[in-house]
Amino acid sequence: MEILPIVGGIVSLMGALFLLLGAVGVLRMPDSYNRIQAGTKATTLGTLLFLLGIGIYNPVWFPKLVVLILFILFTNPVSSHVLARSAHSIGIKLTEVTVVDKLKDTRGEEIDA
Amino acid sequence: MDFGQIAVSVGFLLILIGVWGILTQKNIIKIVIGFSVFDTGLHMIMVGIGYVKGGTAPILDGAIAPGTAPINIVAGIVDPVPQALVLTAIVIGLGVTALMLAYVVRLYEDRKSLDISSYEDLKW
Amino acid sequence: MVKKLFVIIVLIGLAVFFYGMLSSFSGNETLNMSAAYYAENGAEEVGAANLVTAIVVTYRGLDTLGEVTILFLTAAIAAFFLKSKDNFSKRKVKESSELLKTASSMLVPLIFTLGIYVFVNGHLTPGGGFQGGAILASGLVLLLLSEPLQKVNSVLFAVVESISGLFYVGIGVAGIFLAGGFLDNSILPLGEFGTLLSAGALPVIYILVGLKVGSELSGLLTKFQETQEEN
Amino acid sequence: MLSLIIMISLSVLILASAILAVQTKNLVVAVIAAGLVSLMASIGYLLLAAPDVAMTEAAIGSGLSTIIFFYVLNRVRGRDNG
Repeated sequence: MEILPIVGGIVSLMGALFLLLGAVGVLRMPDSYNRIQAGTKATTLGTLLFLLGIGIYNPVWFPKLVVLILFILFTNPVSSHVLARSAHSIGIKLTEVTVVDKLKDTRGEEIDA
Repeated sequence: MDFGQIAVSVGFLLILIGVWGILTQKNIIKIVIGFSVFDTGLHMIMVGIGYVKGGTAPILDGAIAPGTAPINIVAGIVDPVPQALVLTAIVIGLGVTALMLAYVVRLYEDRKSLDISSYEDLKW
Repeated sequence: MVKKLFVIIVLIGLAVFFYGMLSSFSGNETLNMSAAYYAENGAEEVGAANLVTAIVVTYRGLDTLGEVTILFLTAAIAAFFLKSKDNFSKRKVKESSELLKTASSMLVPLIFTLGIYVFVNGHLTPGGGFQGGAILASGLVLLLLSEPLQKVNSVLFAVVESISGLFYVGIGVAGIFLAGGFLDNSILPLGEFGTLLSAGALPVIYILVGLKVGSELSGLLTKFQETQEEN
Repeated sequence: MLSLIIMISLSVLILASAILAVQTKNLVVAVIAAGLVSLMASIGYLLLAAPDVAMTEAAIGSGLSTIIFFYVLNRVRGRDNG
């Protein structure tokens, strides 16, 4: 009985758990910005753990999976940033319990100046 | 039920949905979307016909040297010919979709309308 | 309503026709004869590990040539139709954020590298000219989205496209004189099975196909993006 | 058995998004649903042991053609969304 497949399986399962939590977060959050946040943070970590688990399971694939992990680390936050920013610029409402909207504040200053 | 049959029946249903969209929609862009759904259905049918039960992708390992154990190769892979055809068909599908959309832009520039029923020059 | 009745009749007719075809189809257990021939002899004759590549480039190479020709024609006709009228006023485009610009300047070279990797390794791993070309074009899309005001040099695409098409046909004709026929890949030595420099002229042909498809798709996308700017 | 369940649920999702793409009134939703059909069809090709086709469909069907649709939508936007 080798130890590597078991460890890899456990790490992958944790990644799958984070992905599930991300899906639940998308369903439960009140407005689109919170949904983007839940759908990005949890799924980034989940995907990373999942790929890491596969890499532990089969060490031959590890270099390629490292490249994949780096790619996801680059692209996922940028895409959610652009999504949230463009949603803000076309005027999608925030939820009512929001306390601070810094993007709106900076835009207002730009108009004043 | 194996994968091939499921894929072929999904492809047929997609073709029916696409034809339904093409025939009933009024908006030209929706008609183009119907064509693209039709395309996807055709591709699924072709790949599904090429599927062999329990087959793997038609990529030989470096371990199998050419000439050795050909029977093993034949028993283990799916049919590569429909896959090669679908590969080119997808690229042509993009070209055709882009061409239709270029026509849409041109028609819209002319009449400022996307409704198919406002183009009735040849109606009799 | 006559039209709705007609639609329903057409759909029911198609459904009956498809049901007849589906009920006679019962999954494959074995390969048919031509596929079995390719599977047995493909590795030996062509020297490519990926049989799909072997079929696309060598056995059905003429079809691929016709396919890239069709793609070229559709791109040319679309460009002709999208040629804008003379009254254009610049649409106001919002400046994209600093983060997106930095990230795209970092990611676009990575995406281009991935595309080139995919079509250089087309004879060994899944992938090839069409996929690599599409990845190159999607890298260009990222560039266009992050800096919408930038003018893309479309002459470059035309030059790359023409040169790669010319060399593609040239290699095909060289196959007639040096080897068995048009687009025969054994004009170069087959090499060792499963290594990067193997399968004769097949990687060269697929690289040319990749460049051609990539530049055609990029030209098409650039045309659509330009029309949008001149709204 | 597990892969059969995945394939069947994938088929249901493909058909549902195809009907959404054809029938919805909102053009943006229709374009995104058409891209979704292509994306899930590419997973289906992967299950049908066709990785080459899956790569092509994912890059072209759900990437580039959706982009082209959106360029055209942006061009003709604001008139009739019927």
